[in-house]
Amino acid sequence: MRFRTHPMMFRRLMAALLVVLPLAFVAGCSMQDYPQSSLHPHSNYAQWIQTLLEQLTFWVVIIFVVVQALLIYAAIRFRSRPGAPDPKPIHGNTALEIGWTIAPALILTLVAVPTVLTIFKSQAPPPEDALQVRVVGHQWWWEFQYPDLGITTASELHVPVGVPVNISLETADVIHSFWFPAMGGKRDVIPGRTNRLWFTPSDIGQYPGQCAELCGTSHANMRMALMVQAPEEFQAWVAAQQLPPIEPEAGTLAAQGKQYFTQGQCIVCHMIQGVSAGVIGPNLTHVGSRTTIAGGIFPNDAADLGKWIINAPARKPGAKMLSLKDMAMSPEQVPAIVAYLQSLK
Amino acid sequence: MAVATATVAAHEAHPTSTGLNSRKMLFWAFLGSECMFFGSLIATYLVYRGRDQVGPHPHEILNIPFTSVSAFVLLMSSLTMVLALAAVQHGNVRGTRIWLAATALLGMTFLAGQCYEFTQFYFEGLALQTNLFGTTFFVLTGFHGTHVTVGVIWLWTLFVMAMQGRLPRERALDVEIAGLYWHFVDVVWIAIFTLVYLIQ
Amino acid sequence: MAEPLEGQARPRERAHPGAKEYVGIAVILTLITAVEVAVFYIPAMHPVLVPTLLTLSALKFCLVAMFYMHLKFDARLFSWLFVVPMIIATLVIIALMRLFGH
Amino acid sequence: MATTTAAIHAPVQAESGLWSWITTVDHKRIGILYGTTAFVFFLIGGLEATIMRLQLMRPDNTLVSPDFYNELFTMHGTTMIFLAVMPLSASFFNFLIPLMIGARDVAFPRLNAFSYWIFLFGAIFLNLSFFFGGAPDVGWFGYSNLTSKQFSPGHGVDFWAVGLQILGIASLAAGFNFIVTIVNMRAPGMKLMRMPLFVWMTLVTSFLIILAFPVITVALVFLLFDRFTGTNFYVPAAGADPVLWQHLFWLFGHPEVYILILPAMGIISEVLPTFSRKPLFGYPVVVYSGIFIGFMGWGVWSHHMFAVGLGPLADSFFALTTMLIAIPTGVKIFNWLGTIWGGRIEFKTAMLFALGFIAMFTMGGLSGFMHASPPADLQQTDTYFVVAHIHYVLYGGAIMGIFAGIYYWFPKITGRKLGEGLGQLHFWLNFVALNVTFFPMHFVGLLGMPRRIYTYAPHMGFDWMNLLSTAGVFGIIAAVLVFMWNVSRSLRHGEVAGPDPWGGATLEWAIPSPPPAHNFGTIPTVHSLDPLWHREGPELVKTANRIGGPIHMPPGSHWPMASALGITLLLSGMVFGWWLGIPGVLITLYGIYSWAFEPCT
Repeated sequence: MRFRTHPMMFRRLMAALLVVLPLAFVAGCSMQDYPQSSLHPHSNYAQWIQTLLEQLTFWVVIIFVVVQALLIYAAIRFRSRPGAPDPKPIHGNTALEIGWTIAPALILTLVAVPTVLTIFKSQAPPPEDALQVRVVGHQWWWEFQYPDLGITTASELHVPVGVPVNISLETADVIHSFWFPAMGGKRDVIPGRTNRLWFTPSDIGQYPGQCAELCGTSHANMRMALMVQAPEEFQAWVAAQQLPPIEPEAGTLAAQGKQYFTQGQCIVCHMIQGVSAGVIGPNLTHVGSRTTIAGGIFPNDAADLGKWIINAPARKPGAKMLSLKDMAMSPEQVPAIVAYLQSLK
Repeated sequence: MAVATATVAAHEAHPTSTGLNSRKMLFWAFLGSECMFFGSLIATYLVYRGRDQVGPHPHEILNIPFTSVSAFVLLMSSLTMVLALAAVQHGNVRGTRIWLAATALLGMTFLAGQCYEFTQFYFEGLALQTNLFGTTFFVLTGFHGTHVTVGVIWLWTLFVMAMQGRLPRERALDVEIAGLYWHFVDVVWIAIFTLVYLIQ
Repeated sequence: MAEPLEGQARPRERAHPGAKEYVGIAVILTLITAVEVAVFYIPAMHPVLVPTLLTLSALKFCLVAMFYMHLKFDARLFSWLFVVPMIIATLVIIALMRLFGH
Repeated sequence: MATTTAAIHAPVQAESGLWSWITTVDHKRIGILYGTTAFVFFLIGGLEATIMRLQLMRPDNTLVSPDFYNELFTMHGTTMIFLAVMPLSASFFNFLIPLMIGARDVAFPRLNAFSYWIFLFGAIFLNLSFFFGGAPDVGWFGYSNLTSKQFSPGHGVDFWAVGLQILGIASLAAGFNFIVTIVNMRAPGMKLMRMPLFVWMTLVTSFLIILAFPVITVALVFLLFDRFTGTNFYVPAAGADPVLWQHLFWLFGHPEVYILILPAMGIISEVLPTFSRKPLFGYPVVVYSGIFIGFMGWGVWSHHMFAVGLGPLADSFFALTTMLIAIPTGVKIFNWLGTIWGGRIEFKTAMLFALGFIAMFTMGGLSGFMHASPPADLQQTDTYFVVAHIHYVLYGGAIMGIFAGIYYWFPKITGRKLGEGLGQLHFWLNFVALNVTFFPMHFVGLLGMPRRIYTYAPHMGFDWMNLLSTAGVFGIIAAVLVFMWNVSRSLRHGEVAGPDPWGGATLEWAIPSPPPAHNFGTIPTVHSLDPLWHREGPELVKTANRIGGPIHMPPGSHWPMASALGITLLLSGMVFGWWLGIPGVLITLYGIYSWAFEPCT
């Protein structure tokens, strides 16, 4: 609740009190403690929802307090006492009935108006200058494409701060739901449909998100991160991503790894610009620049990457990536492949 | 759901709070429920209309003259059905038998027509799996056909009872309820014929 | 449980119509069907095809329900049991068509 | 013929043994069968929930595999809804409706037996999936296209879809039966507006059942066709839209929510007046709000689908209709408060549960109100916030209401009261534990924890709240154990209740506990809404217990059970192999024909 000036001061004060009450410990804690919180808005869209939620919470808390107070009061006041006379058999009261029909109706109106306004505001067409991003949900990882910039990446979405992001949502298999709580509400990703969502990130930072619609075995492991960057930082990232993949120097371990990569079955599923053309798994052209792998569940370091390549399904249940054994490759090849992938900054 | 309909077949009339017969009331509630059943099927057909990725499309395959005739046959079976009811209510044993048999035969004619139509469509390249039209069309009309089949079995059961002299005037309600079912199946076809065949 | 008690004791059933009325209704139903098919084949009617056909088949529907299923003569309760679900089903069909952009 | 042999004064009661239970058409016995069976499944569903809570106790836990976890929440939801809460409500319908309206039995006793048996067989069939290649793992809502052969190749989804079809038949049969029973079997003088509120809520629920189940039947038929014959109902590649499933499912699913909660509302509307010694406040208003809720339940289904992206117009429409439902719901709550206001409240266990219902249902209703607003819902849907919401409504609401009913009518059913001391312990344990379990879920949801995830990372801040929820579950388990102990003790040693232990107002308290097989010696004439509290009361009790002439009771029949078995075999052939369909068809046809031509009454 933002305090502005005098009018309705009392109401606002009450609101602040009541809203803060149930959310007290939430307000006290930071995003460091709850990184995926939906109560810490960092975009215009999330802020609209937050404002609406505060209004809703205000009324909900009032109604809650009134009803429970009446209930407790009645239970104590009218408890059976020895010698108490029989109660009057009252069958009803028309004035009361009308009253408690109209009162909720009024509250509903007070909530319905901002609700409808927020619906239309948040689902309005995005601004012209929005950054276009195409999101594709896969079992169980997120693919991010920037059609205007010619970039394809996975699990980590980079956007500049203060610039509207227009996201179109598609899926390669089943229904998923795209959700960065700090940026606003979720939107389902549905086969045969293209859904849309837009928001303008307001603060630099790194925000986690994850799939919110049951999508099979590893639904819990379908995570992602949003990197909201300063414009120049974002431009630098874009420039780096647009470069062709780094060619390892001949004779290095990475060069050896590239050879294993291209000779093995990796190329069936993975794309590295100019090296392989698979589209089933994540695009690896600049995989070395990412902080996580495997749908955002493991850090992108040599150890985890190695374990992942050796036996992906064992580390992430249901993962479609074959284990090393099933790819008929040998563990000795792994360090080289890891070195190659890590070199793809 | 067939069970609900069969259950009622042997119940006796009780005096009731509304004065209305319980079996008949159950049956009307059942028909209300059936409205939702066919409503969902029809809604699906309509929602998916025109979304096919491949042919054949309705206008290429539906045979209006043929189906008009079979719709007419079903319509006339409703007439014979009420005539059977009128006969049993007047204790007209012979009339009851004749009109029950006529209704069942008309129903079977309709079913034969549906079999012919389905086969014809199949040879023209429309199977259950071909496209959304095939899927929704066959399942919608197939469920209607299944209802007609149940009705035909029911009618022959009544016919056998009539032949055995077990369908006196006092059991007119048995025929009336079978009739309600039969007419319902007919009105559903009126809706399907219009929405699926005529409005393409 | 002996007597009906919903205030207005309803007539259990007015006499159902006889064979003559039934045949009369059948003739009307046949005529409507003929008109429906004719409308389908007359190009001039095509702009109003859908509303015409919907009206005509609704008419057929009502005739069968009212006369052959005796809703016109039986207790009002039966009509309610049938018509309310009919209305809900129709609204659902319309709503779904709207939601899917038809 | 059976008519003459059955025309004895106090028949059937003496009969005992397994066969008498298998062939029973007595609504009271069927009610008991429904209740005990449903309670067993309540325990199974609770066990599933317990395992889930243990898995979520700490981050990155590995107690169960993700696939098994998916099976657990699918079966937990399906079990609690279709095998616990609905049949527990059905148990009350069965036992009480004829007693409350002054009838000897339901309108169609054998259909009633059939309904129970097919419920039992369907429930067993569904749970057999655990032993035959894996239970369903797609959620109780089974969103397409995850349920397609491609993404769910095992038999789990088939078990689920066929099982729900079988259970649907049970619900439909019960729905038709109770509509006709309530409309047509009332005692003389019991006008519609003199029916106890529980009877009204049963009537509304029954209508919802017969209108909602056909929709899910059709949706499941499509799914089964897709899986078995390769049709395209939910196949995006063929141009189909998997969202159609969601619409059909929630067209059923939302009325289903009211099917779950309205009976509990009916129960507490009986309990509150009795223990306040005051008639229900605003009876007609409560009745009309119940009907209005039932009717409006058809116009709000898409509020389960705001995240689908239906467009701002549809979102607004469904938001407004949903908010509209809050009005009659609020009116009900205020009328319940009006009922206890100025009363003389006796805090018997049943009353505690009824008051607990009001408190907890209000919580659930208010969180529901919060996600009636689509933008807010988009942050809350598919998170633990919604898990908290449904458990406040269904556990704090429906289950607490059902417990209120059990404590209230146990004496009527068994002739003995449940122990008060243990009852109070049960209530307070349950009340505290359910809040410990479910209240933190509001926050863990708002802080970003999605539902249906088998694990979460340690740095997300979800840890301690999940641990708290898990701890709460043990309180709930303790409460349920106290209840079970109470029941087993009270069945043998409980205080003998007599016909009317609480001073109730409605007809069932006019006759002995447990009631004789024929219920009423003579069907009494009713002149008011709460007859036993009126001057007519003593006279009415006398009439109800006076046997005035020969009483016709329907003889038992095993054909309902046989038909139910046949249909179950027939349908389970879809999973176990077509050969099972052959005996299925034969038994079904034989059963139905024998049933239809069997003399009754």
